[in-house]
Amino acid sequence: MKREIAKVKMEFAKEEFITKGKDLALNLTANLDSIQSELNNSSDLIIRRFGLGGSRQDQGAVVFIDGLVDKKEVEWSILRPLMLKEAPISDKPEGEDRLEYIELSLITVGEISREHQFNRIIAAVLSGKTALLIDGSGEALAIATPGWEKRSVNQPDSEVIVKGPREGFIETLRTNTALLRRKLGDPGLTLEALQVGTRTKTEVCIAYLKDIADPKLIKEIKQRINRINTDGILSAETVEELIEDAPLSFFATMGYTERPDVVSAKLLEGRAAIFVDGTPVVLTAPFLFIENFQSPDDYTYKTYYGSMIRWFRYTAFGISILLPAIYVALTAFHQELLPTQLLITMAAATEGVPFPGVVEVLGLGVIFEIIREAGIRIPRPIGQTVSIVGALVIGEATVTAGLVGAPVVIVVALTAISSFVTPSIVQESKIIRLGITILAGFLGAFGITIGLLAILIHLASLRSFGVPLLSPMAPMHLRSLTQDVLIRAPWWMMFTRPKAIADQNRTRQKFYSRPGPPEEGESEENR
Amino acid sequence: MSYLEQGKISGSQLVILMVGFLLGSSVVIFPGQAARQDAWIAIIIGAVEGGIFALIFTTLARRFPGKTMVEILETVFSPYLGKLIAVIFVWYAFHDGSFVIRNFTDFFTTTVMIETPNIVFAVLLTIVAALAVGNGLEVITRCSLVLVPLTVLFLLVTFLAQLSQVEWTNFLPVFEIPVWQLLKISHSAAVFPFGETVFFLMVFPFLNRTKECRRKTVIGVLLGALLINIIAWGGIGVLGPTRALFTYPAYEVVKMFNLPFINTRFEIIVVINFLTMGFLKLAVLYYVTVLGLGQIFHLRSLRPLIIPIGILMIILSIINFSGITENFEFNTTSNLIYSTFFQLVIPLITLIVAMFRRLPRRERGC
Amino acid sequence: MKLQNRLTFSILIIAMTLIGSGCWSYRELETLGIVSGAGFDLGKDPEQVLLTVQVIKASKGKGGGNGSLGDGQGQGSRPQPVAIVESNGATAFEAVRNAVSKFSRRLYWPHNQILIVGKEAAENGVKNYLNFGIRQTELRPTAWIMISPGKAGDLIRAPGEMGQIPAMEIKDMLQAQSATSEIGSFTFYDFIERLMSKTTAPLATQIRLNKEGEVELAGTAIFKGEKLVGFIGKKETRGLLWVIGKIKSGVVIVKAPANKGKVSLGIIHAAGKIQAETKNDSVKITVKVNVQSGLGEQTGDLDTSKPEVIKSLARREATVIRNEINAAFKKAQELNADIFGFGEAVHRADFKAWKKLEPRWDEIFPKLKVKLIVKTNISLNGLINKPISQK
Amino acid sequence: MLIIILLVFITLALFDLPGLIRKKYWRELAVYSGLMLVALVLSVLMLLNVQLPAVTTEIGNFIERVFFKKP
Repeated sequence: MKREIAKVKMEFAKEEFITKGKDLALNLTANLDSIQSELNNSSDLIIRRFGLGGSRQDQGAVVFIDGLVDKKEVEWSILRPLMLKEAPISDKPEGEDRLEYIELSLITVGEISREHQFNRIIAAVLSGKTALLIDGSGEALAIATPGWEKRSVNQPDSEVIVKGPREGFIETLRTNTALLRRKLGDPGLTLEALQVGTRTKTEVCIAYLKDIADPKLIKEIKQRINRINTDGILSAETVEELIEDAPLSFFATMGYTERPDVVSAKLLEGRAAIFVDGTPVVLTAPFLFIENFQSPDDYTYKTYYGSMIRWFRYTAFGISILLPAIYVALTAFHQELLPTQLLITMAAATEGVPFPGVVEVLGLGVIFEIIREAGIRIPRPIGQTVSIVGALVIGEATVTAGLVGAPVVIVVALTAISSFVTPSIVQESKIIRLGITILAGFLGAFGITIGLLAILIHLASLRSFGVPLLSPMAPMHLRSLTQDVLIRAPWWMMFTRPKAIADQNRTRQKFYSRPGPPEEGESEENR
Repeated sequence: MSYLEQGKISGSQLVILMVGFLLGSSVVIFPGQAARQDAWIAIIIGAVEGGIFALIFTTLARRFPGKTMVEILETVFSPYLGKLIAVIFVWYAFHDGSFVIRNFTDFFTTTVMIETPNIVFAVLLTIVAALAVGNGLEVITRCSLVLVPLTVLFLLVTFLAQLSQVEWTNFLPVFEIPVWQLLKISHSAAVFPFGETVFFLMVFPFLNRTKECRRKTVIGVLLGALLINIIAWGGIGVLGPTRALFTYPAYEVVKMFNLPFINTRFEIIVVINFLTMGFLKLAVLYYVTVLGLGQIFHLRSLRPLIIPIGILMIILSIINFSGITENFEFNTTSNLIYSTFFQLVIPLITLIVAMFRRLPRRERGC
Repeated sequence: MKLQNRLTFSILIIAMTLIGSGCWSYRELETLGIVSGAGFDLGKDPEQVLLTVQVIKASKGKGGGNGSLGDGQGQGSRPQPVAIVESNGATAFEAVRNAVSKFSRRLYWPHNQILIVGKEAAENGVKNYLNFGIRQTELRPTAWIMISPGKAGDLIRAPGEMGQIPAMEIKDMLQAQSATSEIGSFTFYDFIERLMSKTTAPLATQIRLNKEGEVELAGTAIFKGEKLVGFIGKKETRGLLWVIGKIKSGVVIVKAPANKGKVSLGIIHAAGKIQAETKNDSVKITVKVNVQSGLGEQTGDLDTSKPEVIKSLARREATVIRNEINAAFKKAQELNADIFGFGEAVHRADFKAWKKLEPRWDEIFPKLKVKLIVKTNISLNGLINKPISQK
Repeated sequence: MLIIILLVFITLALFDLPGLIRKKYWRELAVYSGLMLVALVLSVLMLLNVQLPAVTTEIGNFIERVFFKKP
């Protein structure tokens, strides 16, 4: 907590309009008035004046924001001990040592701090603390009595998995970090808090494992976050866009997740996680392209099926970016590649269709996107009807009306479905698909390959916090490749962390730690 | 260490890049076709000869660690003469690049897309290569790391699929053509593609351990020879005598049969192989040209060179020949001497002069 | 930063080039006339080439396409799935181009299944029909090449029994022949390969219309160089196939000993091998045929459970095969066409001698002595090992 | 057509020139503009289909004249 305060101080040091904040006056009323004026008498600002130790004239006051604090806490642990008669305050001399006495022996709240600067009191009050001011002291107590509404921890809708933990992050930073702590008992787990957003004052927290994560990486992340100079941070994506390596690239260079288990797995691989207060999404860096195809389920399935499903995912990605282009290329340029029967069938199906194949594919793709968007935006129950109407009725009708050929509908539908197999890369795949389909419409297979080459070059040139995005394919690290890319190796074979990420501390476990029953002559201890 | 390229590549990466470079045009035009059923022997001999070239110019590279060919030339000969020779060397890279583009466009306009004007292929390929070159050596290498394994996979798959069609009698009789002619043909195989590895003299200094350039180059040449031989075996075994008819045997081979079960043709795989590998080769040559020119003129950045060189390369590729027959004619006759001059003579002379002048001296300028 | 500039910029340039130039090789499916079979004949005057092609109509029966599809036939009769196009030209290539003037669509060759050449045309030499085929990248080398004693056009016109695409049916018929191995199937490519070597005689399947007007495959057409010189029947064809090792399966019928009916042997595996050796330019050819077969059926009550009976059957089978081969060989020598590729065998064996022999091969081949070794072995005798006889 | 060529070259120039001028890379600028000029001239010549020498063929002929003593 001390460190956070220090950070807050540092943060404020950057802002000139508060740095000329004055100290507290000795007069209580004056202080309260200036607090009120500073907060423009907001209706949710509550100032409760009272007398210490049952004395008549008011010598103290608590200041807090209604809704941010737990009222019971304030009443029981602050007001009660101070106001009751038996509290021997009156015989304490006025001023700081009286306040000290209160802090030390009366207030029964865990987190408490002394402040003498005016603006700091304000900040504390605004961040859900209760300020205790007493007459005749140039200092005040900032008492943490947080008690605002929060969502309960449950499975995130975006990342549903079959086996494995069901909990997901919520909007409150502390809860999220607590979830992470519960997963990682290692004392090396470090949480560094920064505050960004000159007006939102959003708390951003970098989490990493000290002896695993690359110090340079952490330094880099901190520098980039401190470089942020915007007035408001409302979501993790904002932070991502403000600190990522290739802002203009349409490939993501940072990972995101809503699951504590995923975050802890990534931390264990030597990555760093960035929590942003007010959003359940947690960013992870550095990011590898391959992570788009890794799902937490891979690691809960047995290794064979895990590897198989991963290859299905690669295939699905291939389909989602290539299928329309391949369809166009085959039907418009390379008919000789189709089996004769299939060619005849397709010729029959597209007979008399007014538009060329490219136009059909692109148009239908656009229509599909519109339907999807509509299905998402409007309320759930209607949404499903919309998607059904769109998909079935429109699809069927266009074919029967002879506007598009049946194969095109199949192609577009298949593409759409397989593009949702890898949710984290769905945006990229859409852009790529569009571009490559157009290229294919002009130049067939040549166009497709040229497009893929251009994308490959772009990917190869991308880095995420100094790590090549295409690693471990290029530059190639066979160990990492065989552990978690080509196959999902069984846990007892994942000896090392990815070389590209955690190079200074790679060993995860003893080299050959294959489980099995004890062979005779060897006892449980020495194996 | 040149300030124009900060990238570092490892030895194994160099090998893979080199294999891609060697496969470049050979994916469709495997060398030594003139030797009919002895083509594979010609390729092996050619690879050995190319390996000898490699030994010579890697000796040169190891003598001047951290120096590209241009810098070596400028130190060995006087700056002016050195510059002159460097210009010739760079011209060779440039010319070779235009060759790649030309083969490429010819292939596409004769096989897959006849109606399309070949300038389109040239322009698009060059743009992609320019992208790679603009991103520097590391990115080219990474692309090769992804592309070469794929291509090798495709090659092996096609080869295995062909095995059912191979008629072993097509390999007989062995050593039919007289030895002298065989040697001539294998020399043509040596200068194209194996000897072309001489261009890696511009790349060696960026190895993170320059000393191992010799071993890696030899390995690369041998691997490349093996893969090209696989293509050649397919061509000989399947096509037999008719191979002499075809312009692109490797393409015809795959045309010959259907993929079992799904009964579809997949000659497009050859096209894609050629496209990717041709891209790699062009990218390397393009890069060598740009880097060399930049070092000759002591430029501070390579970016301004990329676009003009690209345009010029396309233009040269068009005015290289008036027809594809001239292309093959040149490859089989005068190229033998033309390329040998750059691949063997220049490095050898440089090495000898360097030894004579006891270069490099202790004070290492660069 | 710079990189993204470059990327976007290059994409822009690509777009410029593409849009500026338009799309050339783009051809919609429905603009193609997919050729399923083609036939070459001599035109009215022998200088002309008469091309008859069979173009597939994408019928709405297939693929559940939409309604808008006009096929000329009336609704009542089943519509013929192909259209026939005829065109003339000085060369084959020109004939193909001229077809456009008579047909709404551009002929699309890669899916051509069969290539039929009429007798007269073949006798004048087939090169100028094939040359275009191999130069033009569109025609596939795997198309089947056939020769018809009559006009090729009639065969192309002939409707298929199943109402399928006729060319497809012919192709299936051809591939089904491997059951008897009495018809050789030769691709366009095989033909060219044999044409390439100066001595080996190119071969093609013989196809004709029988009296009922049905398409039937009969034997093999033999070329000398590029000219058709004659046909051989099914028996000789099989003899030929034994030697060049193209027998997949088939049935050999032998008379049972002590005339106990016939026994038909199913071929399980057959291998033919040609060995040549030359000493002071006298050629010695040895043909080895190795056949494994099993008892298929038997008429009469021969007890097949005894090994010696099986042996005798094998011996008889060997003689049958030898006769077939000899017949083929005799025919080949009459026509003086090296259908077996003995010449190439010599070439492989020693190419120095071949240099001298090759020009004189036409004199050598007719009086060539061939040593014929046929090894047969009956390994399986079916589910029963005794004849069905009431006792 | 000529217009298009010119436009392409101008766009390409706009892509590199400003950076060079901003950084005051005069030598690079010289090399760049020299090469671009050559490229422009050549492409214009090709556009007006002037018969340019088939470079490689010429090289080949030269070599043959020197080494193989062909006329």
